[in-house]
Amino acid sequence: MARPVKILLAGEGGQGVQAVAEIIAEAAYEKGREALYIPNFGIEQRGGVSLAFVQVGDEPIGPPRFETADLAIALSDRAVVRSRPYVGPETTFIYDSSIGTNHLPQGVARLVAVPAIEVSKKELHPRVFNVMILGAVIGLTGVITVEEAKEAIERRLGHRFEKDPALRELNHRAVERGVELVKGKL
Amino acid sequence: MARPVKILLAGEGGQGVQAVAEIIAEAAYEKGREALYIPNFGIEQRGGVSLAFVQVGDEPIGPPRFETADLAIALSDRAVVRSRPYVGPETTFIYDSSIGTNHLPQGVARLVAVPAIEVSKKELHPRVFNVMILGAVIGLTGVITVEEAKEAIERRLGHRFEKDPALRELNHRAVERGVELVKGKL
Amino acid sequence: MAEYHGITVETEKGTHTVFPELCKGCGLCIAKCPKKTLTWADYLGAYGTPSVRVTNGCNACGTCQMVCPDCAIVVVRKAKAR
Amino acid sequence: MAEYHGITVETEKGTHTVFPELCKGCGLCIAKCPKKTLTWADYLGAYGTPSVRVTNGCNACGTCQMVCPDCAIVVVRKAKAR
Amino acid sequence: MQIQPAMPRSWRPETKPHKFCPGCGHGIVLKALGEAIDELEIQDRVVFGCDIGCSLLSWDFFNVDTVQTHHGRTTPVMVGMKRANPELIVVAYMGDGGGYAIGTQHLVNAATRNDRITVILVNNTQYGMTGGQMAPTTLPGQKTETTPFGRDPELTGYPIQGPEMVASITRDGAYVARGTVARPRQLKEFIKRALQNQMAGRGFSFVEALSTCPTNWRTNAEDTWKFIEKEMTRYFKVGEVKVPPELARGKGEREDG
Amino acid sequence: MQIQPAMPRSWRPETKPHKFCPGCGHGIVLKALGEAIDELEIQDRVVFGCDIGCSLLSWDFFNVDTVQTHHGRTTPVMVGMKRANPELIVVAYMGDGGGYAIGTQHLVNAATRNDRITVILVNNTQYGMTGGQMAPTTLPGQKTETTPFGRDPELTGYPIQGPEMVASITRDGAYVARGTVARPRQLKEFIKRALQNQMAGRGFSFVEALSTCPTNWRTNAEDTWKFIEKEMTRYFKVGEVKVPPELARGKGEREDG
Amino acid sequence: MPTKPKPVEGEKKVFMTGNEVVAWAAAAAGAECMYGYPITPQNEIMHYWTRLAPKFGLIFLQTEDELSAGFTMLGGVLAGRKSFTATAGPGNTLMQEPLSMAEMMRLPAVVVIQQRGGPSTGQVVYSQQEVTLTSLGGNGEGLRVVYSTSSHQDLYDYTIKAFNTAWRYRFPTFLLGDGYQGKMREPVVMYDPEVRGVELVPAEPYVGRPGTPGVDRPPAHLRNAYSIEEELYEAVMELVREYEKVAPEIVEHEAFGVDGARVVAVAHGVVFRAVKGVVRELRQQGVPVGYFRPITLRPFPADALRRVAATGVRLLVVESAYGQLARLVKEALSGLPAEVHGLYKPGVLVGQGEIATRIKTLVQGG
Amino acid sequence: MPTKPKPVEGEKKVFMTGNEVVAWAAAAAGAECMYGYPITPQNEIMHYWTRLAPKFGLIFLQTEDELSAGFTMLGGVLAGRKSFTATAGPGNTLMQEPLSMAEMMRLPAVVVIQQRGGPSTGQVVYSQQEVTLTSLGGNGEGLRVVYSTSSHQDLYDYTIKAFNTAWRYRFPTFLLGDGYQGKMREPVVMYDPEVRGVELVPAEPYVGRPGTPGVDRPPAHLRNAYSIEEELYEAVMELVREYEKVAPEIVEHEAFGVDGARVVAVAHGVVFRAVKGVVRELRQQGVPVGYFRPITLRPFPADALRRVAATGVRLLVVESAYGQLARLVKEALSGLPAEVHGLYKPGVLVGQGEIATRIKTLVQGG
Ligand SMILES: Cc1ncc(C[n+]2csc(CCOP(=O)(O)OP(=O)(O)O)c2C)c(N)n1
Ligand SMILES: Cc1ncc(C[n+]2csc(CCOP(=O)(O)OP(=O)(O)O)c2C)c(N)n1
Ligand code: SF4
Ligand code: SF4
Ligand code: SF4
Ligand code: SF4
Ligand code: SF4
Ligand code: SF4
Ligand SMILES: [Mg+2]
Ligand SMILES: [Mg+2]
Repeated sequence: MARPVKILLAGEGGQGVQAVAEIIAEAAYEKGREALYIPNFGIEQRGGVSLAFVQVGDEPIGPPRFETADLAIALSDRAVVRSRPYVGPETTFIYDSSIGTNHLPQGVARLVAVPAIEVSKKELHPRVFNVMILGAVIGLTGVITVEEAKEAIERRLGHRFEKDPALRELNHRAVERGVELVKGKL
Repeated sequence: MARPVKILLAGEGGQGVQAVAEIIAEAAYEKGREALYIPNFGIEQRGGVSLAFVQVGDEPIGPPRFETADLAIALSDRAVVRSRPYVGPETTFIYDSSIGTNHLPQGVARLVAVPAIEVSKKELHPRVFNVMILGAVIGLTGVITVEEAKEAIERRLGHRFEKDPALRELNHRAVERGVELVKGKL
Repeated sequence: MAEYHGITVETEKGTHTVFPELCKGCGLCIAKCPKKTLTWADYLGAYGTPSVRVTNGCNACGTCQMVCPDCAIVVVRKAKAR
Repeated sequence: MAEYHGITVETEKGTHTVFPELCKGCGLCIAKCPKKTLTWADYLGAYGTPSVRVTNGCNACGTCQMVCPDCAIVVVRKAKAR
Repeated sequence: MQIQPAMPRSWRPETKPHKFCPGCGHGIVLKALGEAIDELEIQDRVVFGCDIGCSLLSWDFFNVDTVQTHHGRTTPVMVGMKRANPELIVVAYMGDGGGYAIGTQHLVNAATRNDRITVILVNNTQYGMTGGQMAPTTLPGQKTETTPFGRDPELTGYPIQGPEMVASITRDGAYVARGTVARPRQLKEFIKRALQNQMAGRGFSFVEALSTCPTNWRTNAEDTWKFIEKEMTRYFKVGEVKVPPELARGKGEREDG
Repeated sequence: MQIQPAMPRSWRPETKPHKFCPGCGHGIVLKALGEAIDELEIQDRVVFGCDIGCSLLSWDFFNVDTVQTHHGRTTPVMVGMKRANPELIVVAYMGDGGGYAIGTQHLVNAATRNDRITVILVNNTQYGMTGGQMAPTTLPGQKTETTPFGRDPELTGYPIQGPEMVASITRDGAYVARGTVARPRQLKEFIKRALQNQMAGRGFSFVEALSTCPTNWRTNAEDTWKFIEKEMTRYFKVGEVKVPPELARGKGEREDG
Repeated sequence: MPTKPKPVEGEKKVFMTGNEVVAWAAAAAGAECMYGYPITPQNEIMHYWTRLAPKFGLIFLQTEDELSAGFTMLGGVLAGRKSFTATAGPGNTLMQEPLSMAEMMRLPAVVVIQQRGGPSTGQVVYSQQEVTLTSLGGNGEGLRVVYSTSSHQDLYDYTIKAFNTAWRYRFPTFLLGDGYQGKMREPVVMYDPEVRGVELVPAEPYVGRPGTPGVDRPPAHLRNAYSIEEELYEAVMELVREYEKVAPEIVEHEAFGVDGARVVAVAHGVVFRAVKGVVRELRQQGVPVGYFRPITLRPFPADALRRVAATGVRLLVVESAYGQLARLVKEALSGLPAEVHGLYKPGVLVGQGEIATRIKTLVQGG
Repeated sequence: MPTKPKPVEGEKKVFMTGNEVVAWAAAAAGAECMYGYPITPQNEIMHYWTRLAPKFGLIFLQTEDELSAGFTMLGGVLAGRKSFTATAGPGNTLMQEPLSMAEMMRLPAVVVIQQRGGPSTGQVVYSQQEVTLTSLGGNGEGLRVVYSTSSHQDLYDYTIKAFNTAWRYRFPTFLLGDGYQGKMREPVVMYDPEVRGVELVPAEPYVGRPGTPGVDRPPAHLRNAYSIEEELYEAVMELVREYEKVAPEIVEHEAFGVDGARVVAVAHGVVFRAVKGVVRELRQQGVPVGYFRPITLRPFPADALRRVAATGVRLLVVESAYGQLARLVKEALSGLPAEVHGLYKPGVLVGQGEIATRIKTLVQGG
């Protein structure tokens, strides 16, 4: 049985990882693939680390949570810690290079730092930080194409882009920049 | 295993069958025998037929309700009806001769009418009607002696007898008259 | 519908009917009658306890009927202008 | 007990200290300050969002301290008679 | 045919005499309700819901569709029913235990939401069905099975003021009154107005009825009347507590029985 | 050591920053409570009970013995505790859902019995913890997850008047007030008086605190203040509702923050 | 209500959360009233329902607690509307009171349970710890139907089926999901049941039928309290007989690879998804393993499972609870010498790795 | 409270109702608080308790419902007093909410259940239909102790034991009786536990211990809500481990004539009295029959029953419920080829005649 690609995204409340997860899953679904996305949630309304489990494949997806991610992306120190139970020898583990963390997992397939926070701040805008992350995921996994990602963004934010076409431009650049960021990192 | 004597008393709310049952059970207990008494009860506070299940024996009593009474006493038409499930070929079935009833059980060991209501009204006082019934039970079963019954009555009503010794007398006469009523009926 | 068998007494001001089949002998009517004209009867009520009956002096005010929880009394007042 | 690292600013009327470790950046203090002297800071608070800092004009009224749900502000008023 | 009993048309004769004890006030309250139903000609639209408590004994009392529910839960059943079919006129009938103890949350919230139902709550100062325990309505000093030495207000407070509480959380559309079986005509009028208020779609309608329980009070008829007329009224004020402006101007003024 | 935060002594620094959202009024209420505990010097005798609702986030908030209970059930837990050991000063801390919806029967009956406990109820006009559904306190027109088109008073009534309801069912010993996190000093004073009333053994003490929930209101700081100060006070009157005569004469007069 | 628009026309594939699926499915099944009280993780069912309400003329009330949610629901049922509620955890505990009334009075009703961790407040996320409570809760004999779902398609299909089962057989019917199912998104095909030939059983009013009671028709006199023991005995036995009569029509399961298996894994809900993947993969590798999934937990597919167990396999019950499904399995297999093993993880999803390991050990006789 | 007079001094034989026995036994066991809500058939426990209260300095509160009764009880426990409550039927259903909190927080508590007929309001008299609810109720794993009594002597002995079990092991403990036991009168020996060498386990306060929290000692921070799945998993598994560790110390049963028996009747409560009489009589007549009575329904005496069943006997479960005890029996016997038959009479006492007939049929292989 062909296994689905398993992606874990982890970040602080405001970092927008759930939106990224949803976009990926939905885009994959729209493209006719099987997809499943589930956020973590707990007792607090805010304040905890936000985890998103995404799976994309060609056969119906199994359990909603997986034991080991193929790709894990952690965007803060606490996120690194919360991601570790889902990381194994097959995992590509991506983290933002700006976070000072002593908790990086050992024995993973690949451990990759990307300067996403910095790049988004300097080159683009902090508000499209998560779109860059989306680009990075695409770049690393190919679960959806850049085009499909852009369409999915359009479905979500199209009404806003109508008023502010520059925003569309910004988002597109962010996806592409995200792909670039991880190019050659595998 | 020696079986206990099983007595069912059934009457209308005001006829005092529960007091009779309690006196018998308690007197037997005081005398060192095994005894168990349980009233029936239902949803209504008042208005239903009152059933009392009494068992007296020499070994610990089994289940609190029995299937077939050795002695069943029914003091109203409705009481006759409610008693019937507990009556079998071994049962001595006593009913008051004044109640017009078409529901008398068939195939019992003995079917005995006693004019308790009439006698209590005419010779004694309606309020000691149930004491006469007590006497009748004693007369038929011998589970306790007349003396023991009198002692049990004394424990219950002694404080009232202090003030009104004639009442004691009346009660004693009622027990005795009850015994007489059933003499030779077995 | 069941037919009830009332015991009707003609009073000065009307009729007073008691239905022993319905009467539970609570005595609320006796206690509440402003004229104290109700008393225990020697016929028995629904639970085999004494029912009630009207005696002299009833003014047909209907209080007993009104307070009876079991609808066991009907008081009919004679039409005035007759 | 944990020691907190406040950022203290001397104001005309006293001192104004913010504890970024405690500040969640809700902005209640900013909105409530009668003098409108509070503003977003470039240091980050507990959740990685901007904290706050005082600017000119603070009258050390203590409102910001009082309404902060996280005890992230301490305002000390200079003793008057000194 | 001889003279027949003056039972309300909406009563079900087949189940009479009813199951309440001799002298029980429930019978008087249900007579008032029956007469109100007759006078309003709504027997075909009323659904009667009775609680667990002695009120359950009325599950087959009326020639009216009837649902016996759980202890304290008649209010929500009737709320759910009314919202599902607003054409029905629903009556939730319960004791003081059902309404003021186990079902308080339902009473308070139905009142707050201004649900278009009529609640009739029988206050007999204790738990009748279970053999006479304290209720939130038990009078100071009153002996019950769980206050064998008399209710001590220091320990368990004073009798709850139910209609007053309902009034405090309702707005204009609500009708709130306290009647007594000692004044059956007034009680009927209150119940009628409570039903009319529901029929007009104005809002929540609540009638507390002071009622007798000779069985658990262990009173004879004389003392039964004394208790309800003299003792209970020291703590419970009889009368209308809240009347919607429209209803106040309308017909059906207060009459004393 | 540098200047340190002015946390109440009874707060537990190890668990700060606390678990409430940015701008949550719970923090302000609990600061008021902490200060009241400090000023009354009762940290060693207070037991803090928190409900399920965002109040549960305070289960390790204080250096005070704390019990987190079930949704709506903090009142009975603290009642049982207080009756078992009257030396304790017990505080039942809950939301408007816990107190006015699922736990109404407990609130009403503890009040009626005049239980010597202090209830602090945080009114944030909706269910914070579960993501912002309607509460009995939701304002007319207010959008919540279960009133997506705004609360319609025709369908679900007007916001419940909690302190007024409690006042209607309590007698002299009770203390009842409504404060707001927009006036923290006054709120602290109300809480202090509520605790003093319990300490004096007079009776039930109840403080409703109007509070903010920027997360579910989806408001920025400006609008958060506007909602609590302008919108909420249209329906909820801030002030003392019932003051025992002894307390009225005592110290601790009302101060505005 | 023939004039209202249909919530779902024809057939369409969508990608949404399970809670949203349930709201749509209930509307598609002809439900008209939802009465409920918020609790995570089922809240969104209410949220979606309130948004659908004005469009499709649906009724909603947020009640003061779960007791009220359950009893208002029964009020809606009595009035003749298909009514339902949704809850979880401690709310499910409370829901047993109204549901026991439904059982006694034989009222239909649909209750969606999105399990969370227990006991007590526990956690708000996920578990399978409400199996016993949902199947057998209350002071009675558990005369109810419980469908356990494991995918969004199940949520849709069985929500529709639950309404039909409840109204056809008049036993309260539960849809047992969990927080993961409620909150996750996956594809699902929604359809108008009629398009698939599924006829919707109509709801009839229990009260307020035409005519004046006692004049034109007998009154409805519905009760749940009985005065004496024998009276209740008769009533309960009547219920039991009816239940046992219809149970074979209701019971459902799904099995794979059980013929010739050495080990059969038994699981339901999302855990079944994990088990299914593992078992299918192991089968491909030639490991003699199968699975058995009870779809109805109550009535339990005992006969089918007994047939499987009678072949001498070892059973491995896998669940996110401490032996709750296993208890049902063991009861069902009474008298059979089948070994029942357990892999119990209360409140957490069981990992495919540990399932595989455990199965392999059992296959090897360990 | 050493200055208070002892409720029961020395030892004495009395003749009273079961509810009165429970009130005395609780007082003798050192219970100090009873919080309760009226319900037939347990009311008289409260009635007697309120009459004992002033004499022995006992605390009582009649609460607004069973939820409150359970939660006030836990408040009393937290304050350091042995506290208990009593309920039945729908009250038992509601009681599961507070009891699930006790389970999660591992609080001791004693709950007396006098079963009545169910489901729903049912009847107020008698049944054994609260076995499942009492043993496994709530949204969890049923981590509790249930003693089933069958005589007044049991009521006395096991009430005392229940308090000791609860406070020793800190699991909520139920005393499962029924309305017949509550209302009947029979002889019983009451005694001061100490006279019999039974030491009373003391209660300790959970809150309000000496010293200022955070200064002199850590604060008590007691909770039942967890944020993530794994956290709750650890907590529940810890409870399960503890429960399984102490279960062998708690479990109790009684058996007779099982060696060489062809049929073993399994029963509890007052039904056991009927079974006992029948079995002893049949044994005297030479019929190869025995009985097995679980005294603890939770934990269930599975090992002991398995030993009996392993001999190849046929089991007959007799109960005033529709297979609730049988379910526990079948679970316990998982994997054994023992036949489990049932004689189920929900809500009515099972007659000795029908028990005898059924046993004889089974002995003869029918
Ligand atoms: C959940 C539940 N708890 C308790 C009971 C027992 N119970 C039946 S009636 C009743 C009290 C009835 O008192 P009230 O409501 O005042 O009605 P009354 O009988 O006085 O008219 C109680 C506690 C029950 N049936 N269900
Ligand atoms: C019996 C039960 N029902 C429902 C819930 C779910 N629940 C948890 S918190 C909450 C509402 C909280 O609202 P509120 O009491 O107003 O407190 P807030 O979060 O707003 O401070 C609900 C319904 C629960 N935990 N237990
Ligand atoms: S009030 Fe009615 S029931 Fe009572 S005694 Fe009078 S007539 Fe009979
Ligand atoms: S009608 Fe009036 S006066 Fe006549 S008996 Fe009745 S109450 Fe008395
Ligand atoms: S109020 Fe407090 S937490 Fe909020 S922004 Fe100001 S300092 Fe930070
Ligand atoms: S002390 Fe007063 S003036 Fe100064 S920043 Fe705070 S609120 Fe503003
Ligand atoms: S117990 Fe009291 S309330 Fe109940 S029926 Fe009898 S008199 Fe009426
Ligand atoms: S959801 Fe609202 S009430 Fe809850 S912590 Fe956040 S802001 Fe406070
Ligand atoms: Mg009452
Ligand atoms: Mg709230």
